Amino acid sequence: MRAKLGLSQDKISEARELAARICGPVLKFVDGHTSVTVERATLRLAGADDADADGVPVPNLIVDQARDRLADGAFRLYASALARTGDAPERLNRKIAEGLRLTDLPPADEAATARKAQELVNRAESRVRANREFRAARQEEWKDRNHRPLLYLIVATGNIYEDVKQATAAAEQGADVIAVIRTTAQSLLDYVPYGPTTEGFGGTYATQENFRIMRAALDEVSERQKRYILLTNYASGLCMPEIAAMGALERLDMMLNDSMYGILFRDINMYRTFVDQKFSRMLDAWAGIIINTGEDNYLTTSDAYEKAYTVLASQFLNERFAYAAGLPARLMGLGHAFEMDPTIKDGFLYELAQAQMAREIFPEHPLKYMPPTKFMSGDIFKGLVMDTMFNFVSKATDQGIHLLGMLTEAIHTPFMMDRYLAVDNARYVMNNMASFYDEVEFREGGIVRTRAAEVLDRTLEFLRQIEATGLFDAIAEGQFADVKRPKDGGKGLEGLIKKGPRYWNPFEEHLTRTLGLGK
Amino acid sequence: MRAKLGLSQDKISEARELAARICGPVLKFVDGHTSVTVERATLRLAGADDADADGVPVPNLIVDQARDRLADGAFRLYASALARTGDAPERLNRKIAEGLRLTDLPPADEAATARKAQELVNRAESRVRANREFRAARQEEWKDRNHRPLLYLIVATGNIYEDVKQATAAAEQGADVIAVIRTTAQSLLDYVPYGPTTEGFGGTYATQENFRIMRAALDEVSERQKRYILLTNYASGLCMPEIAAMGALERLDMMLNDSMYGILFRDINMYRTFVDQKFSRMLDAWAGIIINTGEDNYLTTSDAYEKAYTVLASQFLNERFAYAAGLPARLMGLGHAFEMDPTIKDGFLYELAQAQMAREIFPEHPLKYMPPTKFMSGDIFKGLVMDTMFNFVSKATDQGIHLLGMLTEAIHTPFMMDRYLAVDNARYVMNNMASFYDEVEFREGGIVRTRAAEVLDRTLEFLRQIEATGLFDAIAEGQFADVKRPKDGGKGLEGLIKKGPRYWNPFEEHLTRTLGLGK
Amino acid sequence: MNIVRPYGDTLDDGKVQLSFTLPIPDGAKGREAARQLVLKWGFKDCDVVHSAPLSAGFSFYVAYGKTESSVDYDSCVADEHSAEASMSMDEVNEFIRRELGRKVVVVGACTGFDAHTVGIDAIMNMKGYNHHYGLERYPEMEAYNLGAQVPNEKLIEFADKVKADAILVSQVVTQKDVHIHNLTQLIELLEARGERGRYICVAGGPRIGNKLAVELGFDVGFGRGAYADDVATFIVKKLAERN
Amino acid sequence: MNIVRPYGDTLDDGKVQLSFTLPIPDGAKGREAARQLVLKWGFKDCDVVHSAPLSAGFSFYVAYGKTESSVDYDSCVADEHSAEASMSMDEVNEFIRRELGRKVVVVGACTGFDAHTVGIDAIMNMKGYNHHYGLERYPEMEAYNLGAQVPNEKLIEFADKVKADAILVSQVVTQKDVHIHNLTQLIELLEARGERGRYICVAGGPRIGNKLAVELGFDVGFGRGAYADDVATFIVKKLAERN
Ligand code: B12
Ligand code: B12
Ligand SMILES: Cc1ncc(COP(=O)(O)O)c(C=O)c1O
Ligand SMILES: Cc1ncc(COP(=O)(O)O)c(C=O)c1O
Repeated sequence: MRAKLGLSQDKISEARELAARICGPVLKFVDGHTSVTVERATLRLAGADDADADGVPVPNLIVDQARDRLADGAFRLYASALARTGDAPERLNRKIAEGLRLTDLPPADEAATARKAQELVNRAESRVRANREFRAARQEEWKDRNHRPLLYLIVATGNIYEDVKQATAAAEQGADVIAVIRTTAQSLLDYVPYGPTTEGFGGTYATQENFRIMRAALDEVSERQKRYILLTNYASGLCMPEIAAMGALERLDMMLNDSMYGILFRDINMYRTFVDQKFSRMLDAWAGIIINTGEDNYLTTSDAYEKAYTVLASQFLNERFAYAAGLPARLMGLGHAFEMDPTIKDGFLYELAQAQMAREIFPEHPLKYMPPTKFMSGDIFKGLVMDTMFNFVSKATDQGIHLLGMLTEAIHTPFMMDRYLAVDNARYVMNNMASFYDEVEFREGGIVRTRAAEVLDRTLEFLRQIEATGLFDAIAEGQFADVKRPKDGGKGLEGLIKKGPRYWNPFEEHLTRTLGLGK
Repeated sequence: MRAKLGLSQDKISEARELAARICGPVLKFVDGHTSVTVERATLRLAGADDADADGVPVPNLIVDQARDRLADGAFRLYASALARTGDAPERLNRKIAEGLRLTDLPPADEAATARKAQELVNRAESRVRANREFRAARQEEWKDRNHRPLLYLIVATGNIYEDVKQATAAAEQGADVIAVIRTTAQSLLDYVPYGPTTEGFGGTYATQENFRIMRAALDEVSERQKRYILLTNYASGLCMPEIAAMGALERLDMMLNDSMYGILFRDINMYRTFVDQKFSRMLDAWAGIIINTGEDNYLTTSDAYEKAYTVLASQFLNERFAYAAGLPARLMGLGHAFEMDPTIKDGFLYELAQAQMAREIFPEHPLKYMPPTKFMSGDIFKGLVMDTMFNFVSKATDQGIHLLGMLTEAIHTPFMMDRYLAVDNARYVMNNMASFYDEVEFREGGIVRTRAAEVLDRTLEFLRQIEATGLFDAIAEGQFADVKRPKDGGKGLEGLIKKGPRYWNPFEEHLTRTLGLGK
Repeated sequence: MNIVRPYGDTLDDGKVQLSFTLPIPDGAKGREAARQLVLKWGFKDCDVVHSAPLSAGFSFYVAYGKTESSVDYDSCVADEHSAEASMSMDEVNEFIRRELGRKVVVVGACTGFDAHTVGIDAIMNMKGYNHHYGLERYPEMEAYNLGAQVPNEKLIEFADKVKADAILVSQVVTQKDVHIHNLTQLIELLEARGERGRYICVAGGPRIGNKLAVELGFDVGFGRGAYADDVATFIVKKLAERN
Repeated sequence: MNIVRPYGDTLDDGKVQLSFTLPIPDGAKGREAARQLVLKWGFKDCDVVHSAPLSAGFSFYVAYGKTESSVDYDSCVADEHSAEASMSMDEVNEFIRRELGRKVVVVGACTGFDAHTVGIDAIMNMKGYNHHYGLERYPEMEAYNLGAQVPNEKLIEFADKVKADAILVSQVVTQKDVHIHNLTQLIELLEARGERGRYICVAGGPRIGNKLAVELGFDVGFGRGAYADDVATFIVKKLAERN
């Protein structure tokens, strides 16, 4: 990476320190709490799966049964039952689905439960390690076969089997990453649906079975294409840690996961979100999953030129929260987006400045760059041209993960041909100006350098202000994205639990240890 | 203009000297010759117009009548007839169209003929001066209302009345320049059709009446848009000086006119072409008409990466020939084109190098930049993206005249909507990266600088080789565009005439004087 | 009568550009299938100018067709409440004072699980959109914007509570016709409560046309490019009519 | 039977993208006219997603339609001499030696006022096109490329002189159907001379289909993407058939 902007390293360090100070109190709060979904995620890692006749997932059934003792963690109950019955998890799951109440079973003795716990942790560890190793081996074997930046395409048919067709076609056309968009508002479900699904709106339910189906399909194309195709889903919303757990088990490679998206854009309670988020990220770190943060969302709601600093500020916070959960920089797909009003004179140069700035401030991070969406219109031809400029900036600033813009963004979720046109556009542009990054310098005192310096300054100011207010209060006051979220408002607060003195979660302990997060 | 390439000024000067030495012998030949169309152009300036019942234009009738005394010039006969009959040109023209043979009239006395000649020259001079002044006044009044580069759109319906509709729409959409494409193969007609026409293939006949109709229509839109809309046609092919004369009279603003296009791409005899060309360019210089040279044609036939140097070499030759005809740099729209194979890695950077090089070597010249055509295909979406990259390079290197690329280039002559999409693309891109030229520098030793230096070197080599061979022989041997054109082959040689000792052409004399070309 | 046809570069040449995907492999046979399909739509002539494989079993086509079909422009009735006819904010307020003599109450939301607030905000929020102030800024209106992801039941209860004159619903996500479902449900709920007549029901969203909205039982529908002025004009005129 | 329909993102959803211009002003009424027009082509559903003025009296539309029309893919017959069936240069030469036992003479030109040489050069010149050598390089062929702007009369005379087996004609400019005129004239001239049977007549060009060429009296037509191999294969097989 060549630095081209002459940014002040001192200011960058100051921003990182501010982020650390802002996140500190939040992390302290997080450490003292768990949530229903953190507990369910733990159970899933232990093997809890399946669903009852009404479709209520077994992890939810267990947590409901343990409702009044969640301060101790729900895991104890499950491990104890396994120890006592001698059942394999699958068998126990079925029994629970058919009505067994774990609280009715007399507890197993502590030592047996502890042994069972160790066994479960070991089993999960080896499964996840195998996933990591499989991925690493394939990526090594086929290295240099992926595009740079990675070309990222979404599928969103709502039907996992149609998704597979679309994803396979997309991979054949050249995609490196397939993201299965989730159905509208899965964020708001406090459970993860079970089994393969064929009915979603604007996307497909994230379920473990759907993960498995898509993973298998992509592994097949990968073999054919000799290119490892990454699979992405959303560890976001009310079930973020469970989805992270499922992703770890089913070898997903990326997860949308933002520290504040749920709060700001889905009205999920802030405490709940921060607690869920940390555990999700630990799981992602463990499984070698790249997180994709959601800074783009700020720009679809507010003006991208005016609010550019909110993106950078959020990147610093996401980075800090991610480090705290054990994620290394190379797994931080910090987000940003090409969302300036296309009528702005020199908008391209401002976008270039923003993208280059992110590149220089986060040099090892696989930045995730989002295409124009807000100013896309029914004019698909204009849209294609805007996507061309976006493709240009992305390659020109060496971004890591490139979401392909769709010419029909304003009309419908992508058609198969829309995706083809998107890949074709990106491949042409990125090959045609491949060496631009190395070739071009920005004039001192010019628009690009000046803009980058200004955004950094404004970001510092903003972070200072948040530090002064405290993050919880800053959110409550509407300092982010112009939305006010009361501290005890929003969805899911009832699922937050203060950890008790007897709280036991050997998976969390295992992760803390493995990730070197011990205090 | 900021120089960014570090090109050797010595080499540039050497290339100019080579061009002068190459063109010298040609210009010497030219000065001793005239042609049927030079004579007809002169007659047109004097007022000869109209056509007989078979559509044969009066200038052709006169030159045919003067066939055996053309070494003296055809003008004498016409001026003498006007002096003797006392007719206004219009009246005499009609008589000729109806069968009058000027050679049947006894010649008027020398003094009366000379007076008539002076009168005719004065009349033409004041008409052309009025055109120049009108244009200058409008351009001054509406300055800064045109785009930079000028956006140039073609109309090509074959029907002048449809052309007017299309041109008006194009101007309303934002075009600064309208070029009325000529019908296929008008180049090969040794006369200029008469009157308004509605039947052309791939374009519309260039006739004086068509010029008038389009000029009036564009003046009207100009008034509405408060933007001077330039009108372009082709002073090219077997009638190039006549069309230049018509353009001077009807206030065209640009003319396609290349020193070798007719020879290489239309198989017109080389001597004839050079003779016709010089007189055309003198007329253009007089009328303030910008010439557009045809270097793009080299690249539609040969490979643009390999043969980039032929473009630069041709630009030097066109420049030299243009200076020799009295054209100042600001009227030299030297051509080049974005025609590299889109699959070339870093093709964009090579195009950038070529365009920037042209900009730096020809700093005052309004470079005419042509869009991708050869690699356009039925994939209109890909085509639109290629046009986007072209628009980018054009603005990034501050070109003067920008021919808009059409997404349907490989399919049909432009539909009205194709043109709209082209303008929309260019306006967005050029506004979005408006300051790129001032903003960006190219790394020393990088692709762009290295490529420009290499092309310049290769051009010098090529020019040296041509100088050694002589231009006529070099063309005959196929050194240009891989086509061999025997010196006495090609069309129109029979219309070349060696000037006799009594050769008289007061218009040529007037132009030579006005343009300061006296030896 | 003003019969019009598509125009390429000559009147009535009937030129139309098409692109689509077929679930067949790319190749000469596929191009022929594409051509025949275009002819089935009544085009007299079709040039398949491009084809490309999307995957082993899917292929993409770009074609130009020549149609002889036409429409009578004069007989077309615009299915949109176009800005031309709308009053400005000041005129609307003046109209309310003059014709209604009381504040007009409107309640808006983006319903179902749809989380797109920008559209309804554009119509309702103070700051408005594209230099058109939103309804909250209208002094003679009382505007409540409930935001997104609002269940229809909740919206109706709120409207009842504040005695709303009009209910404004935004629907942006249309995949699998989820918007039709949400919009229909609102009307059914109102009818079940016997309250449909109480409110002026307004639907909006980028893929909502007036025709569709009316079909679904709304009074009006607004698509892309709608502004608060247009909506306000419709509501107050309708209220005046009812008086 | 293999009935297929356009595919957007679900089998048989029938989605098609269209764009066209209408000679009417832009606006809601124009969009309605555009919609009606799309419905006239038998689309069940049409969403006009964009409109823009091209000038005072012209407007541009982008629309998505949903069709129920289909074609039977199995019954489609490719109207192209596809590369798959063609022999390579070496195979062609071998075939000539084996089956014909004499050199094959071909004469080519771009006729009329058409000046596009690149297409005919691609087929005939030594260097060929896209890694397919041209006919001049075939040892068992004698190939004469007369270049562009060649009158039909001259081409026929030349073919006669060299005793050609095949005449190859390129036509690139198609505006106002000038190619149809030029191609028809060639056949008529040959017929007038009673020589149509003497030659294999091959037409080519980016907008030339086999169907069209055959209709105009040629033996075959080649469109975009044709290579010398394809043409040579056709000619030598045809000659062998005639023997
Ligand atoms: C911004 C945006 C988002 C933001 C929303 C932020 C927010 N606070 O609203 C975020 C990032 C959160 C988002 C998320 C999703 N989005 Co979204 N999003 C968009 C985007 C880019 C712009 C929409 C927008 O703001 N337009 C600007 C406003 C002003 O226009 P408008 O909504 O049309 O409103 C105007 C008119 O329609 C009308 N109007 C609208 N409502 C009303 C109401 C009334 C009463 C009246 C009178 C008028 C009216 O007036 C307005 C002003 O003129 C569009 C693509 C695009 N370019 O259009 C996709 C788009 C709408 N999103 C889409 C999808 C699928 C989603 C997701 C469901 C994807 C997923 N599975 O994760 C999610 C989930 C959201 C959910 N549950 O609904 C699809 C919808 C496809 C479809 N037709 O079904 C689109 C088209 C993108 C695509 N091509 O896939 N999205
Ligand atoms: C290069 C070019 C030129 C060059 C030609 C140089 C030359 N020496 O040939 C120049 C600049 C001189 C030129 C001029 C004009 N051109 Co031009 N030109 C093109 C361009 C950009 C590329 C054509 C090309 O070389 N294609 C590459 C070759 C290899 O492809 P091809 O010709 O299709 O050939 C393949 C097949 O068709 C087939 N084939 C072709 N011929 C034959 C023959 C046989 C026997 C066989 C078997 C196969 C075969 O095999 C080939 C290999 O696969 C096209 C646009 C485009 N991108 O297609 C416009 C285009 C063809 N030109 C066009 C026009 C209108 C003109 C002009 C008439 C414009 C004018 N009025 O001034 C002039 C005049 C020329 C004239 N009188 O004919 C139009 C034609 C529109 C139409 N459909 O009617 C086009 C489509 C551009 C446009 N959109 O307006 N042009
Ligand atoms: C971080 C993050 N999570 C989730 C989503 C998806 O939305 P939903 O909340 O509907 O799952 C997005 C969408 O952009 C996002 O950026
Ligand atoms: C200099 C010049 N003259 C003329 C033409 C037009 O061709 P024609 O010879 O058919 O008039 C061109 C086309 O590109 C050109 O560049």
